[in-house]
Amino acid sequence: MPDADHRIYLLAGVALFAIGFYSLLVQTHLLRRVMALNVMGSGVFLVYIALGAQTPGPIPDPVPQAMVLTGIVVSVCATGLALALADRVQAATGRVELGDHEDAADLPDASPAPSEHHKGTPSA
Amino acid sequence: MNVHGFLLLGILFSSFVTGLVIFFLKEENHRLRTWLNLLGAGVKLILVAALLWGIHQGQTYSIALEFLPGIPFTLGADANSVLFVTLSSVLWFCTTLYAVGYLEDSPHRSRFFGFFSLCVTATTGIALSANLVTFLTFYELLTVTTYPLIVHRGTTEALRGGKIYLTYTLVGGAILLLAVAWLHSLAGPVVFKERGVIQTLLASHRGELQVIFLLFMLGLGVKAAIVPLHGWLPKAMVAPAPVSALLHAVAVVKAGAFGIVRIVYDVYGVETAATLGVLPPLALAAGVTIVHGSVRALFQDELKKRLAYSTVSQVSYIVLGAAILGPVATIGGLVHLVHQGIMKITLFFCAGNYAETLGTHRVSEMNGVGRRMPLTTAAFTVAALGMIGVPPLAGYISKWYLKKGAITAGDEWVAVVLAVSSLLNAAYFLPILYRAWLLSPKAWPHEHDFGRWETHWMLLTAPLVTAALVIWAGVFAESPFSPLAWVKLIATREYGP
Amino acid sequence: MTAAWAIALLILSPLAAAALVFAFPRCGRWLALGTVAVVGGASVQLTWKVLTDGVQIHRVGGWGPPLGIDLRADGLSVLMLLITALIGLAVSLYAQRYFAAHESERPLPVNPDVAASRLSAAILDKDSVRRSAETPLRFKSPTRELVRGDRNPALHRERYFWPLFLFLWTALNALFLSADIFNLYVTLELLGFAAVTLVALAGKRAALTAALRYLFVSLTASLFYLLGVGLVYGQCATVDLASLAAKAQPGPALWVALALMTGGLIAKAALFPLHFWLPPAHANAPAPVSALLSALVVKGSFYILLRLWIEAFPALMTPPVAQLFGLLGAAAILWGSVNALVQSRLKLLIAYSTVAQLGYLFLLFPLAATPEGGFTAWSGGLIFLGAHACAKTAMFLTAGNILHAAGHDRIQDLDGMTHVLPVSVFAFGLAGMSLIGLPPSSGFAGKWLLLNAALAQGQWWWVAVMLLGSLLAAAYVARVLAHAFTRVEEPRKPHPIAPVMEWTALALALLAVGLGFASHGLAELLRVGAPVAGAMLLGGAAP
Amino acid sequence: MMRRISVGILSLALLAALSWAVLSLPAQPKGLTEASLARLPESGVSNPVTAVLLNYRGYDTLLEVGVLLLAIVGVWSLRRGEWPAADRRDRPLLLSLLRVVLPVLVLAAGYLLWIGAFAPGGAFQGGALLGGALVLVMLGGLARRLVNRAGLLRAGLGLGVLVFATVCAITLRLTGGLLQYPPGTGGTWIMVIESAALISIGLTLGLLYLGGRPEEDT
Repeated sequence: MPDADHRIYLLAGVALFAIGFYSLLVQTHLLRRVMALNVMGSGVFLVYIALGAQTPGPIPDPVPQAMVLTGIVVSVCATGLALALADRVQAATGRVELGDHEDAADLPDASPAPSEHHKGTPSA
Repeated sequence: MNVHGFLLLGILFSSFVTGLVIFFLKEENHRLRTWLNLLGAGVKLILVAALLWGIHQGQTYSIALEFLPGIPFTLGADANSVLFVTLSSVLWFCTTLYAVGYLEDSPHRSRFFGFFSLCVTATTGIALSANLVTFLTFYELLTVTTYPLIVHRGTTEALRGGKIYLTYTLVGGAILLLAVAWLHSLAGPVVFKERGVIQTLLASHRGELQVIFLLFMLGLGVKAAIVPLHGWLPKAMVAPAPVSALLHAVAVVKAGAFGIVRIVYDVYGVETAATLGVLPPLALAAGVTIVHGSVRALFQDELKKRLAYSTVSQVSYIVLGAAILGPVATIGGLVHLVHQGIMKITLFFCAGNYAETLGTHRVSEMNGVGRRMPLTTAAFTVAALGMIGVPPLAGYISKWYLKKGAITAGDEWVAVVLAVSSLLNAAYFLPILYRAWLLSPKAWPHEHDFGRWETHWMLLTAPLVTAALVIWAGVFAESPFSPLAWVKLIATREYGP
Repeated sequence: MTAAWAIALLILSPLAAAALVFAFPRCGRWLALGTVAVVGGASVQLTWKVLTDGVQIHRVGGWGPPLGIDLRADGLSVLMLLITALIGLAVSLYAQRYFAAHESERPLPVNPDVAASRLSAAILDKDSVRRSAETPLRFKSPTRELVRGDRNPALHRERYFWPLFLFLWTALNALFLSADIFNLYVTLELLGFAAVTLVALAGKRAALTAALRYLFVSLTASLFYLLGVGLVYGQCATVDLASLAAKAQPGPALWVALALMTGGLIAKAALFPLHFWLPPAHANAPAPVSALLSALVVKGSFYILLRLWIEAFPALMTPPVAQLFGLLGAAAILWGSVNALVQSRLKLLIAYSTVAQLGYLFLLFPLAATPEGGFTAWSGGLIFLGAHACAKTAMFLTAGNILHAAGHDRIQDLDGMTHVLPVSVFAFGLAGMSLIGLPPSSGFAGKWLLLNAALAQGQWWWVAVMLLGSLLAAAYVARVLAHAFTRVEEPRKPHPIAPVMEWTALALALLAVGLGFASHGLAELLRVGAPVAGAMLLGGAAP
Repeated sequence: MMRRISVGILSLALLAALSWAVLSLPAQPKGLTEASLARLPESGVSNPVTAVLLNYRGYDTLLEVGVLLLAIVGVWSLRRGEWPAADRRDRPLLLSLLRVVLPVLVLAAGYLLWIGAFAPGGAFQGGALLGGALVLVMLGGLARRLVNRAGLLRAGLGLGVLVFATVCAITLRLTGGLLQYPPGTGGTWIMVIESAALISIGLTLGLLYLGGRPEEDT
């Protein structure tokens, strides 16, 4: 078992992960879901750092540190992408959540979409 | 592999390539398509003749391509293959001739003839397969390529018939696949060989072998239309006449029967199968099918349906021959493989002629067709009498050997079944002949004038040729170049001299 | 070209091409085709090296594990690379014309009803328009989305398709070459981002929603995987696949780590019951994207699962675990097939078929993780994978053609499609043959080996599932094809379609069938560096 | 409510399993500290984290730079950006602050890049600062002219990947190994990669804030 100093970080890390997971599944607002993912990610990074910190030697293990750096960059990118996509979804559907059980109903648009030009001249 | 093995590939490709080319022909390209069809069929005929000549000279043929790990894709020409491949190539030529005439001016001919050629490729492949997996491959290919032919007309009824056909044959195919895979997991790669290849497993896996045999018979019995697996066959009658002819005489039904022959003689070996005790149930199933089919045929007014039920009955003669131990019954069953083919194809050609020329589809509409179409009706008569077993026609030979074989083997009940069946055959064919020749004609439902001949010359040639074959196979049965002579050779190899 | 160069080109050329295409969008097509040539050549070269010299290992930076990262090419890797190159080639040819062909089908920036009402409101209320013209960018004016819609959405989509496609390809090549579980995480993320964005490229409402759901699943799954990697590192102090096999001792940390990684990966691989995101995502993406996703992307996660369980942690691959994988696979086969059977849209049918076909791959675990003869199932499962990749690509490309030509993909209205798209329908039929597993297709070869393994090992219950799955597949394929034969009096006038779009589909379908004859050779390739041993074919007199 | 409860139970089970797992980890994990320190002199830098990032596991970083570029390509493909400060209101305070802060930020980014070889720092940290600077520039409404030149932006964004990939190819040519720097030259190569990466990372992070492609881009 890891010593008490590190145990607390490890447990905090996995707790963050579990909390993030809980809210990811419970929350419906897209922004909250993105945040939940970030909380989960932070938990993972904390575990990595705690693992690196407890190795014997003059300095903490640099390998997990580098991995976390990679993880953070990926996480930033993921957040940016998720927010842009969420915004697009909101613009298209007018909603800020995903219907959870509408998979089967999400059919490809049957008819070719009318061109914007056409829509620009409503008969009304 | 030897150089001569390429001949076998040539036999396959003569129709395969034709089929592929025809797919891409424009619909209007009538003349080119006809020539291609006849060219393919002709080349195949010539190649098969070359094969026969080569075998006569003592040449052996085989070719193996890489396929599954541990199992090559092997073609070979043993006695059984040669029998079936000759039958199918001769009848294909006739059917092609017939189909070209029959489908004149109908839509989607490129599609039709494309699949038609592929269908024959599959049949030829079934004949030439030298191991079980290769056989399975062509067997499934046949299922797939026949479907478009059955639904060719595209009507709701045709599609329903096709659906039923697919359901039956695909389930049968899955059962067959299970049987093949199971046998391989016990025995390793299974190569067809006279007297079977599984004797070594007899002691250790008796029960499993029995179950696998049952699975084989279920899987193949669907195509061979053994009762109660025959439900698709009458429904498949929605297909155009040449397709029905092909289906009943060489392709689907015959492939099932040939498969049963293969399993009994060249995988299990008839003596091993007898030791396992699996033959009597098979014989019983065949007997039931023979009687059932004949009885059902009796009550059909639609000519093609009557012929279909007749097929159900007649194909089981072949199965019966395989299920009775002893060389004589084997000869009867195998020779019926050929004889039933030429007789049934004649009948279907004629039925097609009646429908095309006069619009008659029902037996009750056939009064006096013999006076309007004497040549067609003559061919019909020869084939029908052959089916009944009137000497000296082809059917007589088969039935005689079967009966003698059954009595030799001590299965007297089979003789009774055969007698009953012949009576029923007579009961459903003779009234047709009576109507055709002796009653005076009424108005035809939909008459079509073809000018000089009673019908289109292509439609007329095919049944006349096959009817001549029916007579030849019976009259010259004892000559050295008859189906009977060849079948006797097979029986000798199977049972030893 | 040495093996090192082949490996380097496989990763560097699509990556550099992606960056270049982004920097110079006009060159997209040509750079993509150039990459196809380079990557194709490198894949073939590497395959040759692996066949002649055995497993190729490249130590990046010259360090070697545990400090450095290894790139490793064995039979399995190069098979995956070859499949990827093949599908990549087909898709890049297809996409040359696809986006231009769909020019008429513009993306809906807004829910059409909402848009129309907003627009009319905006037009009636002139003031609001003027207000928004004065301050066009500070807040979301109702007309903004329309006013700023792309002048040429087809061009826009094609411009972004190429770099995203090349990124996807980079990710796949890197994934199949990586021998390091942390590096695999990075490739997974690269793969996931590219896949999600490609789905969203369709621009329609359903596609955007599906893409976002896919992104959430993908990110969550990646985090599970990443945490698992952390635990493995904490326990074993290495993330190299080969070293792990030697160091792994079953214990709580490894069990939980593996459970986390597996959970994440099966969500990404869309194994039942975590498949819910797949059908909408695959069905709503543009056709070439659907093809890439179904043929390759989900297989990436499956590939990692194989490496993890069979290669790195065989000690944890106990029979109950193996049977559990099989059970989920069986459930996927049945659930996916039944759902495919009842779909009313062609693309959804194909997508559910993917759910089903992925199930077969998971039968590989109970059948290959056995001492007596894992190799038969191993080669069978992987040949099946290749077969599915070709067949599914052909099917999705065909569906794209039908959607374009007919303007819809409602199955019940597909009557008479043979008359307008004979080549495509033929391709669909051939691909269907392989999906059903009819001989001599490669789908049959894979299924045959799996059946053989199941029967020889007495695990007959998988046999029943496989046969049932085949029949269901036959049912849903036939359901589509039957429409091709129905009689139509007046064939509808289709939108013209570029021949290359039809022929690429046909070529892949032919390959899906023809590869069956290469299955012996593929099995020999898979033998190189295979983690399981045994005969090629199980049974009595087998060599 | 049922959903919350079932998800709650699921998460608690996850928490329990994870706690069990982390508590069972070895007390003194082996780690790779020793190995990385032992080979640090060969790596060309003296900061072990940078050594891991750009030498031992440099290949990870190559893909990571790829992820960054992919993210921005993805975001650009999705939508057009929103100009946060595009309203033409004057922001004299912000602008005068920017005049002071911007040069400092850029300098600091350069410094972080340079120091990364010896101490905590490097392209990512520097890039983050640069990205922040870019955000400020956009907030101040100064970026329009810059961002107008979408072609330049695209090139700048792709620079990191291109340089990194080129270095990979060159090292392969020189030593026969991907990212295997010729002995003694590691520091130089790492600096080349990091400089290019710095620009791309800064641009990426800054433009992610924009949330879409620039107006003028197709």
